[in-house]
Amino acid sequence: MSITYLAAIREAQAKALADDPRVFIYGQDVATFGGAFKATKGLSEAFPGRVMDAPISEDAMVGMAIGAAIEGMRPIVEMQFADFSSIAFNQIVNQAATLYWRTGTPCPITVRLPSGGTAGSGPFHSQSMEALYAHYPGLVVLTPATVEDAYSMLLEAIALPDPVIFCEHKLLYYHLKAESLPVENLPIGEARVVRSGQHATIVTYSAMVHESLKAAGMMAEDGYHIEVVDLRSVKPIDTDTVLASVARTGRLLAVGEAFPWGGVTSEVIARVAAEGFDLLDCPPRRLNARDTPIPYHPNLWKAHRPTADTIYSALTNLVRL
Amino acid sequence: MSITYLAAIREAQAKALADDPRVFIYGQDVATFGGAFKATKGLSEAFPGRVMDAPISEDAMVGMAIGAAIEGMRPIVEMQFADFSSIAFNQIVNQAATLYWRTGTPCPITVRLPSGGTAGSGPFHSQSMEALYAHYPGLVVLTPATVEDAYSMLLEAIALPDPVIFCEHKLLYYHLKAESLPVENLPIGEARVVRSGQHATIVTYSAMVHESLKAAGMMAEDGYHIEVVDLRSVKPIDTDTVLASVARTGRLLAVGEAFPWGGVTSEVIARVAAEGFDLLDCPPRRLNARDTPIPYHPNLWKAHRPTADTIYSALTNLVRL
Amino acid sequence: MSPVTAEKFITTYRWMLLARILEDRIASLYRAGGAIVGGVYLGRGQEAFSAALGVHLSRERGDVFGGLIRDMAGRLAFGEPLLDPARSYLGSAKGPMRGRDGNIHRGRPTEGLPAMISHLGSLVSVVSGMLLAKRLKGDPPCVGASCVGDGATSTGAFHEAMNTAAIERLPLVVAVANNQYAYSTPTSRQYACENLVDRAKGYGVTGHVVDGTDLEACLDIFERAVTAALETQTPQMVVGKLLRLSGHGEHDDAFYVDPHLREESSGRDPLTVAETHLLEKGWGTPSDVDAWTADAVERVREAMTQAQREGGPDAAVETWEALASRHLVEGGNA
Amino acid sequence: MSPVTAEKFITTYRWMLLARILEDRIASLYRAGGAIVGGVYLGRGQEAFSAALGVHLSRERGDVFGGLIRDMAGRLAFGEPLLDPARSYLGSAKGPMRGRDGNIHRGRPTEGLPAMISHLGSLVSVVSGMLLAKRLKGDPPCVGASCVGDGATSTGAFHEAMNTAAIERLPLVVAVANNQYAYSTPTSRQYACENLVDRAKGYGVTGHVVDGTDLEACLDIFERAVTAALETQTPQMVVGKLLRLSGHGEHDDAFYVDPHLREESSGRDPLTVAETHLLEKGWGTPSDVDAWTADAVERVREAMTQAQREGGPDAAVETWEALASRHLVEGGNA
Ligand SMILES: Cc1ncc(C[n+]2csc(CCOP(=O)(O)OP(=O)(O)O)c2C)c(N)n1
Ligand SMILES: Cc1ncc(C[n+]2csc(CCOP(=O)(O)OP(=O)(O)O)c2C)c(N)n1
Ligand SMILES: [Mg+2]
Ligand SMILES: [Mg+2]
Repeated sequence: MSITYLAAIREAQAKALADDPRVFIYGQDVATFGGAFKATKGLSEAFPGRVMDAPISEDAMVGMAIGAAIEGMRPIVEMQFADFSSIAFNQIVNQAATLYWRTGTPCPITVRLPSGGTAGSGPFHSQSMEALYAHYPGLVVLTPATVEDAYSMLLEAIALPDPVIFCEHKLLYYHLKAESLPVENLPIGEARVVRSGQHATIVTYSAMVHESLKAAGMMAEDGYHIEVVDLRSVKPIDTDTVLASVARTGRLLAVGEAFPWGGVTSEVIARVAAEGFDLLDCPPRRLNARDTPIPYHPNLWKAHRPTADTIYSALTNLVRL
Repeated sequence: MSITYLAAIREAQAKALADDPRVFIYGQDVATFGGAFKATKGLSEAFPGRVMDAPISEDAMVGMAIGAAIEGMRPIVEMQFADFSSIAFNQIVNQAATLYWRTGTPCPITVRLPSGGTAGSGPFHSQSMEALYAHYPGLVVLTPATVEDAYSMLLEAIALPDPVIFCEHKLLYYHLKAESLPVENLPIGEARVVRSGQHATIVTYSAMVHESLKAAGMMAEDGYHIEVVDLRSVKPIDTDTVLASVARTGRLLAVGEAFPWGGVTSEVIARVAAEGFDLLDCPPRRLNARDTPIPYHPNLWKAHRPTADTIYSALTNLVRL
Repeated sequence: MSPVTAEKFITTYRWMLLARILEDRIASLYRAGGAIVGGVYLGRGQEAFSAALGVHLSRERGDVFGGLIRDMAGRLAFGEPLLDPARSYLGSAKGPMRGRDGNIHRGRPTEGLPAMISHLGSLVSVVSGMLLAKRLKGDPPCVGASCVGDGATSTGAFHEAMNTAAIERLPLVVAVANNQYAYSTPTSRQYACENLVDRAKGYGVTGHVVDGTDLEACLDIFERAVTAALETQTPQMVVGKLLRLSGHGEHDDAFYVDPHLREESSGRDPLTVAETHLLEKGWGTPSDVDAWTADAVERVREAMTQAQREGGPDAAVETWEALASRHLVEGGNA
Repeated sequence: MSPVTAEKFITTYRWMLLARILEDRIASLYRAGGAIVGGVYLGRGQEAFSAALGVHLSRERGDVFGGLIRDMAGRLAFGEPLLDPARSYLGSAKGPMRGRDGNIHRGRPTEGLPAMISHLGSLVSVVSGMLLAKRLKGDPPCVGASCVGDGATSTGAFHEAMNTAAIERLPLVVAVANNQYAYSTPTSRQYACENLVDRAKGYGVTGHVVDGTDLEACLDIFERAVTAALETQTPQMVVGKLLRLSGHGEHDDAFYVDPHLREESSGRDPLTVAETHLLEKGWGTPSDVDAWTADAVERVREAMTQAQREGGPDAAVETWEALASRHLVEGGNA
């Protein structure tokens, strides 16, 4: 058996629907069609009445989910693309994220965001919006990078009593495969050291974990052992695991696919600089996408986001500092 | 003559309307009523047909402004409170911010956001949203802290060919006064050292400049000279001025009123850590609001945001490191 | 439909009276300064429309009342404890929002009283979601009400929610209080249709119009609308015309209100209209009204006194946790 | 209204033909793989409705055509250079978006062709703003068109923009192409009103309905709507019923489309309908049609060949500047 990242997301939803009658799925084209990426394929037939097509109304989709959560349900909202969650932005950050703090009523909704860039998708079908949601109090923001995490973190997200922004990376949907689904896994909130090393630490998440691992492989050929930390969750951030890694290596490169100003990478560096300053042997560095909208043409797109090559050259500079 | 921060904003708009026929103002209750804070008082009478009341439709307000900008106008959009710009979020970050890059057509709109906390205003009338807008490419994000800056930066914002998010702080509206309006001023993009010192640098912006100055005054009594840098513009950030200050003092505290995850403070620290690591004598620190919605009750509100007292104690720790 | 009974009329009138007296008290404390925390926005002029909706909803049936700024009367009629607004306005830590949020935002979401956020229009879909959940859970039929003003109908959130509720055939009663102003903005700058009820057909929902100053008419229309929502399981849109008989908030002298509007029938005070009506019908005497007033005054006095004795929230014991998952809460500053 | 003339009919028909042939070519290149950059979304089935709008707008008058996904025919009819779509789809750096954005998003905002973003509904207010600006500048009267699908009418952005345009009395023609699906979603899950034109009254704008497969009817209705917008300076909403004669995009086999819909009059191919009509009227002969087709094929071949020869954008020379104020551009990575 071999299961993709996408199939893991589907399986997690199938399991949640089967195990918990409070779970339902709401989103555009999620029923008969099975979702734009087929993440809900077959679920409307298997769970009649619990997988519902929504009109093109992201604000109302999330508002409905919040109302249902107040009544004890566990809605999963699928955005057709992460980018369209901008329409639901107000309901997410002001209604869902504040409900528990204001009223004591938990708001267990999971909003699935098909995120990140793929070639030819352009400025409005490629965004990584984790930093926006992480900035607002009251949300949990997850960025699984592996098939196993996609599965187990989605299940855990649905079970959490809080609103979760679940950023799935579209580039991983079909390409990433695992042998089987995990039975146990690290809990949400813990980062994972996916490759250990001694010369520098890369802290990253989502699809950039794979580019970073490639870059680490290239560095190994040059004799450098690079540790790679997959954050898994960007809100909260597991600062302890990050600091422990930097303590081992003394060097930090934070890598993210999002826009450069104020994203996960700056938050990671700010934390390490503040809490682990003495662990650092040289300036921490970061690598993000460029500060323009995400280009549509693959020639430009490839140069807009970090890749194994650009991470490799950043690392090469870093280990020489 | 004595002029408030609010009056400066009104005067800047009056001057822009008088000098440039392309300027008009659009927002809820801005005409007869003169705006919820009276920032447009008298302007609809002085400039008939150029100050228009909008329906409660922030998305359309910004969309209309973008269209007008395409046709060569210079619209100013007033949000009744910054917090309501969440409704216009999509038009701002996806339509206005991408227009120039995608099409080569500039998008000179100014969106005024009455920002920041005041006692008793609660979670939806107190937000500081600069980090959200700064994260997206294609926007200029300004945070004036003085009467002079409110005036001259607003005039410069209106003249810029790009979309500007103009974050005016409501707490400064009535309390902050100057003798006269400036004729010349620092250009947008340059930070200002508002107090010089040698023991530590505070990098801050907007209302927190004043809390920081108070804290610096308290430190002076303890014999410490604290330099205070007012960023003025948070996108772009004048990293050079920040680094020059840290070079003088060796210590950095970044202070902001926004939520703690991924805001201006983390961006500032990430830049200094990366570009000015060797200038730092000790870990950089930051002070933000707490990671909850902004409380309505003054007892809680006062404890939610940084104040001169909490900045003072952060500084006290910092200079001892 | 059953004609409006004396009993129902009087019950509703007394909720209106209670709301008015409470709000008058809050407004005078606000003007005096010091006691009231936050802003004050009154339901003056909207009491008949709001209370007539509130009395037709039933907490026992599982109904939901999604009140807005000017729904003091409706919230109380639906069963909100009088102490909730008293505590909110006076900043008591014992209020339903514990000082974290306040006043018009107060609510008890799990008791059918969702707590509005400021962003207008955004509660309509939340109430809809509550109704959808009840249906999915197999709860007995119930009704949800969501209140909006003329201004809120211009929001995208309102539109998306109305359309979605219509598609899902939810038993939603949307009460549009057209009080002719949104803050200072007259309806001519808010919409261009003849009557907001013209939107009902465009959503495929049933529309109703009513004189929002006339309690009897309001009771009649909301009885119809609530019954229709319950029986047909489809949304109902009720547009009431009335006039805001105050500033937008108590900081606002409403200089911009066209004085002619006060002379029109829709500019009447619904309390006066109701009082005249019940006296004319012989449903009560002037001394009954005096007694009801005295009773309301006393209840308000009690609630306000109790709330005023209670302290405000204490920042030192506040947990500062925005998540129910406590293990995922971050400190934040470093 | 003047009856539709042979000349106008033929002109429009030829734009439809050009759009169809261009899109067929793009679709076949897409299926072959390699040449097309990005996704492919076709206007197949919508050519009559789109082109009939395009021919009634005038760039000289300062009109605006805010086309969407399926408006190849209308854009071309309005005057978009054929090279623009050719270059966009083939990824030429010389396209109007220079490889930064592409395909259906292409535009020339300062030439009356605003460039849509993906977020549905959000262009309607932009076109409105262009019209408002023209009025403020004192430009001669003109018309702006904004195109949306049945699905886009569910967006809050659409609602806010319609309402605002009505308040400002803008000469806006909103063309709603009800092609009965939004991606896979049938209209029963998109709205609950009988006909989307029922919304017109709720906004206080004039509503029109038309058989979107019938070019003559479309020409007639858009002539009326554009004239009315110009003369009355108020928005016009035109709802055309038709069927999407393709998948949502070329990746989609549209298995979910109810086959009965293809049998209905609204499921007809507008090109066939128009061809039959012009032959019947004697406005052209089969050999005229062949000649027009050959001409369109040749024009498409030329444009595509030229675009294909041009290279894609070069990342090394790309400026990576998202601001027109170059001095405010930040580097970003450190
Ligand atoms: C989305 C949004 N924009 C702006 C505001 C600011 N605001 C608060 S109340 C109000 C007027 C509301 O008018 P209406 O809906 O008619 O209700 P009324 O106050 O008349 O009862 C405005 C503009 C808001 N709360 N939400
Ligand atoms: C706000 C928003 N949500 C979701 C999408 C994804 N999406 C792209 S096209 C489409 C269907 C559009 O349907 P309709 O408006 O009827 O136009 P049609 O494709 O039928 O021409 C959807 C859901 C989007 N573009 N914008
Ligand atoms: Mg009103
Ligand atoms: Mg459609």
